[in-house]
Amino acid sequence: MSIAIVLFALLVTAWFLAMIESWTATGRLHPAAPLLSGLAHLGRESVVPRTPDRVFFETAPVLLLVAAMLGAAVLPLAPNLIIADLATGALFFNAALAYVLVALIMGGWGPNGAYAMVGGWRFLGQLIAYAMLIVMPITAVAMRAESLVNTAIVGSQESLWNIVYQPLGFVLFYIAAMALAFRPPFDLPTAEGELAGGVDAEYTGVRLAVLRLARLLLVVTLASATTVFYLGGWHGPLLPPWAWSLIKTLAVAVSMLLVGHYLPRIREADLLGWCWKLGIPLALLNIFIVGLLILVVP
Amino acid sequence: MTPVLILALLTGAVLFGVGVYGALSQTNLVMIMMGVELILAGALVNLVAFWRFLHPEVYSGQMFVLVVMTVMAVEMAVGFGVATARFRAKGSVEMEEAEDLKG
Amino acid sequence: MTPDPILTATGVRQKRPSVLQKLFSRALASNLSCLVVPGPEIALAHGLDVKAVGMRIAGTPRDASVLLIVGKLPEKMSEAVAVLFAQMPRLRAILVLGARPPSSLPGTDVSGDLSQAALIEAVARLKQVMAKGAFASSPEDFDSSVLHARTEYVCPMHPEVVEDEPGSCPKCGMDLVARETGESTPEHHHDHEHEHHHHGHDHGEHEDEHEQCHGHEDREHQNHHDHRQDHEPEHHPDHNHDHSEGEGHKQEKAETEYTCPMHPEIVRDEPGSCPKCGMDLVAREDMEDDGGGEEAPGHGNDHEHQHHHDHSDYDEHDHEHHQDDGHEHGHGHSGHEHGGHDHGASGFMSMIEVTKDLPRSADGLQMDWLEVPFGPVFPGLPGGLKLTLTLDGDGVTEGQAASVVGITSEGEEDGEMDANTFIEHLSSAMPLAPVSYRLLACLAIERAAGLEDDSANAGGRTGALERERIASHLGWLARFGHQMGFAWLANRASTLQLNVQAASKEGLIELEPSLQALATRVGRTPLLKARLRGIGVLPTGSSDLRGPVGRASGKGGDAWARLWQRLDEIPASLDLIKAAVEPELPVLRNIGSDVSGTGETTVETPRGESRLKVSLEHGQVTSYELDTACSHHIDLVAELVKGRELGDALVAVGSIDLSPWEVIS
Amino acid sequence: MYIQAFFVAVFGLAAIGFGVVVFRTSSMVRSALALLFSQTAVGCMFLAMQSEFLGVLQIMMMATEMSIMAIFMVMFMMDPGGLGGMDMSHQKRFSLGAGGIAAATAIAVALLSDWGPVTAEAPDAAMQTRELGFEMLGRSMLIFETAAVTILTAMIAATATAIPAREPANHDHKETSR
Repeated sequence: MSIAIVLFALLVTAWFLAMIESWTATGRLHPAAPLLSGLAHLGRESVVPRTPDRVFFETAPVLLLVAAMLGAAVLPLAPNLIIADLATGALFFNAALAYVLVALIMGGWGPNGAYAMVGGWRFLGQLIAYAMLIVMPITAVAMRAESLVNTAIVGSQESLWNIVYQPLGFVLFYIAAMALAFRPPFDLPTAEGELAGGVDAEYTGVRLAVLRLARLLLVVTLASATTVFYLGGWHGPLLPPWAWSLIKTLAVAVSMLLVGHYLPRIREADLLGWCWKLGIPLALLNIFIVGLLILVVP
Repeated sequence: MTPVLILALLTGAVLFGVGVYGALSQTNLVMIMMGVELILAGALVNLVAFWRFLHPEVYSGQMFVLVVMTVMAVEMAVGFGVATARFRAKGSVEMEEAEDLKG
Repeated sequence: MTPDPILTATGVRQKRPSVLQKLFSRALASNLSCLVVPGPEIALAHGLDVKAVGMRIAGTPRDASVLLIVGKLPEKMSEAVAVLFAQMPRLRAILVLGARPPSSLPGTDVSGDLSQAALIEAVARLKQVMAKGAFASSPEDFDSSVLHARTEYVCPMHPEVVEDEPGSCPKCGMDLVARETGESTPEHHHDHEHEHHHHGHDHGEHEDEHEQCHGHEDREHQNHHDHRQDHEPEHHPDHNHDHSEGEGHKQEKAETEYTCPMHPEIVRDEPGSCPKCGMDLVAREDMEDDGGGEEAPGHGNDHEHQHHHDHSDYDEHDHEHHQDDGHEHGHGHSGHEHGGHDHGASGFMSMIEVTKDLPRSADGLQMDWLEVPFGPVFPGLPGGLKLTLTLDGDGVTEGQAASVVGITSEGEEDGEMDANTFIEHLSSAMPLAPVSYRLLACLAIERAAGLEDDSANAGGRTGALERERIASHLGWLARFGHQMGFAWLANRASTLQLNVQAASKEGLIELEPSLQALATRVGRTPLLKARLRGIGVLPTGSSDLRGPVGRASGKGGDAWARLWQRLDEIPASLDLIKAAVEPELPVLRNIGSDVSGTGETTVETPRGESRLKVSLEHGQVTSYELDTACSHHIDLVAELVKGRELGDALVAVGSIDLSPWEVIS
Repeated sequence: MYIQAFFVAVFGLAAIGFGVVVFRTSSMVRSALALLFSQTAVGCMFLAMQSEFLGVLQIMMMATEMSIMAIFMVMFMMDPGGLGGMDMSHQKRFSLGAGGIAAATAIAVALLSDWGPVTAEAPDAAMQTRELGFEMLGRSMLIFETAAVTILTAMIAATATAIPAREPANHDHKETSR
């Protein structure tokens, strides 16, 4: 039952995001836009490029979808609304999202095109730059909760949300999450102006529909993670817990979609430089500060 | 004696065998590293199985697994370092062409 | 217009129309995405607002369902368009505005004039057509002469080995890999299934067209495969097995020797086992003969040779699971295995041999380089500009730019031309700066006719020129924003450009605050400075730099300086407009019917100074010489992109605001 | 019990299957990703054997590790796409024999040894994570720290080995221009 509800909530959020996305592309807010665009994709031919690595080409969008869903599976919507409340939930979240990288490498290599391949390898090149900034802030969050269980992490924020307790961690995580979801301004693997769509470039029809859905779900998953780890998850007055989770997730997801609208794409060299030289030391500092706070403040 | 333990040990054994075959038969340094990774994966399976089915109360078993995982990472790092240096110097990471390393 | 609302047969999908299909086509009709050819900036310059009619602008043909052709296309461009159309997945339509459809395309679905009203009307009609006639039982294959290619077989390791038939490499015994070339020679008639129509036609002059757009390969033959999937068994003919054998023997001239895989020092003339380890000896060609004899011609430009083809068939792929190519691979493989003894192809190939001729990257590793075409229709580059970059991973090692749409004439093109026709000709050839070139032509002809400069209409002309400068800079901002993924800037600047183009003097003055706001906003954008600072630095004081590019070279000469130079020129132009009278399109003054002479003049177009020299004879333009800023700037590209990261290189190219139309070829 | 046996067997077979694929395909990216999925299957085996932390850790670490493997494969292979179907192995018979003997020995040991009494119940996952933490930062702290320092050293050493030598900088230029 809770599985169905969580999946439904995921879909609703993705639907909403798709609406926003089509709004930014066409300037029209249309409630049925996601349905129409999905149907349009299904109705079109799904071209297979010449001499592809067929296995990779077919698997990549599905793997991306699965990775995003697995990540969402360990994030609670409400105290009991969670697909799997693992004892190592926070770690599992990282593990699931590591496969986003694998999916992109497959999607870059599979279609046998230069743009896609450069896109795929670009994402691998950024790997440590953003992956460390996902893992290390989560470490600090888990330190405060003294648990890797995601429901316990939300529980630890009842009095004070983590965004206040460790704002540095929030900022790092938010940026890294956008890089992991390769949304603008971090859309280096799919940069349209540079790589003509990159990893997305060769997908059409049904496969493109799956890929788009997967990318939206990835944003939802990361927004949901931001909510769980930093925004107090289901905590909030008046409304039922699931509503608070949904509202916060939506807000974060929409912000992730819109921020890139107002920023130019980041240079790859800058991204790597800043993440390595600034982000990782800051993340370590964040862990240190949180550790001090835990020891000092009862 | 549990069949699960035996199953896991058998898997570990076969992975080990495949890894040994790979490490010995491949001519490319990177492929040899893949073989070594498989050997270590076989070892990992055994370690976890021993911990789980023989001494679940002793956490040094899990610690051992972590150490082996570290070894895998170290092996990768050093292996790629050597491969890159060799490729830079000789233009090849093929074992057949590593005549200067022959004893 | 079309009585029967159905898409052209090359655009429909093969499905029996059903309820579900109807739903799909409805959805598609309400979700059009168009690929604008030659480029979105041309549509904007013509005052077309594609977004306003509810179409999304697609970056790639893969993503597009409508091919929107704006205006007349030069010949090279219309060939590229055919390739683009072939790359579009089915349920694709062609919408042509203001021109006849290029002959390379199978006709149009909807056409109209070059105006926003016509666009709105055309899109409405297109939606109907899409909704009703999207599926048909008998789609046609799109087959244009431009798309024909011949399949040839190359060794992945030895690019100099090019065979007409599958087989194994005479040097290393590896299976040859199929790839298509644009050129085809009439004598190669193969009856392989996979070649179907891609052979036997002589289209040598189209060599490169085939791959030039977007670097996507032509997918047309893929469509064919889709359609004939029921005939799958036919795809596995074994009949050309003998080719490979024959080919192998023919090539096999080098001496064969046998060596132990483990002990290279063991070399025998005949097969046997190794005295040291007892392993079977492996046949090997005599490497030295081989290297000296066959490789020599290709040594110097080995990588170029290889990479020239890489972009169409990137050669690092495994296609053993790809049914379409599986058969040729399969039998080639068997050829290889027998070949081990038959023709001495060896089991051991030297990696040192392979890598020694590869170029070294900046980090000192020998890597494969990849020559990738960007354009002529590439999102983020002006349409018609073809950039060929040699990529080393994400870095550009070298690159050149060429214009596909450049003006071809520097002299008497079509013989004599009426003065007014000439003005029209010149201004329509420069869709990104028509007013400037109209003014240039008018002035030059007036000079030639011996007329004095007239201050009466100078004000209106200045107004029009400056208005175009603002519009052009805004158009550049829009394109630059799109290239950098800065969606807000792209949207805002293109909206403003549309407004500015049509505005009167008062309208322009009203727009001033929004233009200022745009500049302020750009100045405040985070990351932008980091993105542009130090990118595309041009040497100061070079005489080739003109216009904003030249003026920015004193202020740092990088992309950031050029951005600000253009942003600063907008208010300066506004001031000029304020001082002048109502902008009006330059019209040729009465020069009399029978004047002769030559006149030379320069106009500071939005992209820099252009010079025109016209010879008049009896009121007819007999010859002219044109010199534009862009034809100088395009030569800077090679230096700008060299050794840069891909993103930086493209930004650097974007920042000099090349108009491929103004490149004189 | 049976469910556990089933999952261990399934993931074990998957691990072995992908492990074999590593050396059977000539496409290098496929090789690397097959190894990745083999390792992932091993991680899933850990999960099936109720050691959740280790399983998840294995799944996470291997994804990144093997992706890096993939790019090195592409860099350092002659024919990374495997289009030429070239044979990149040597001493096949010897290796097969050695691998077979190694596997057979290990299997024999597994089957013939008396492993003693087996604990049916494992501690629950949260408990395990906690206890492992105490183990890691308590009794085994020295080992843990040593491992950490080792990997840091290895990273630095590997980088130092891989980057071009500083001194003969001119030499490199010559090579490029040649």
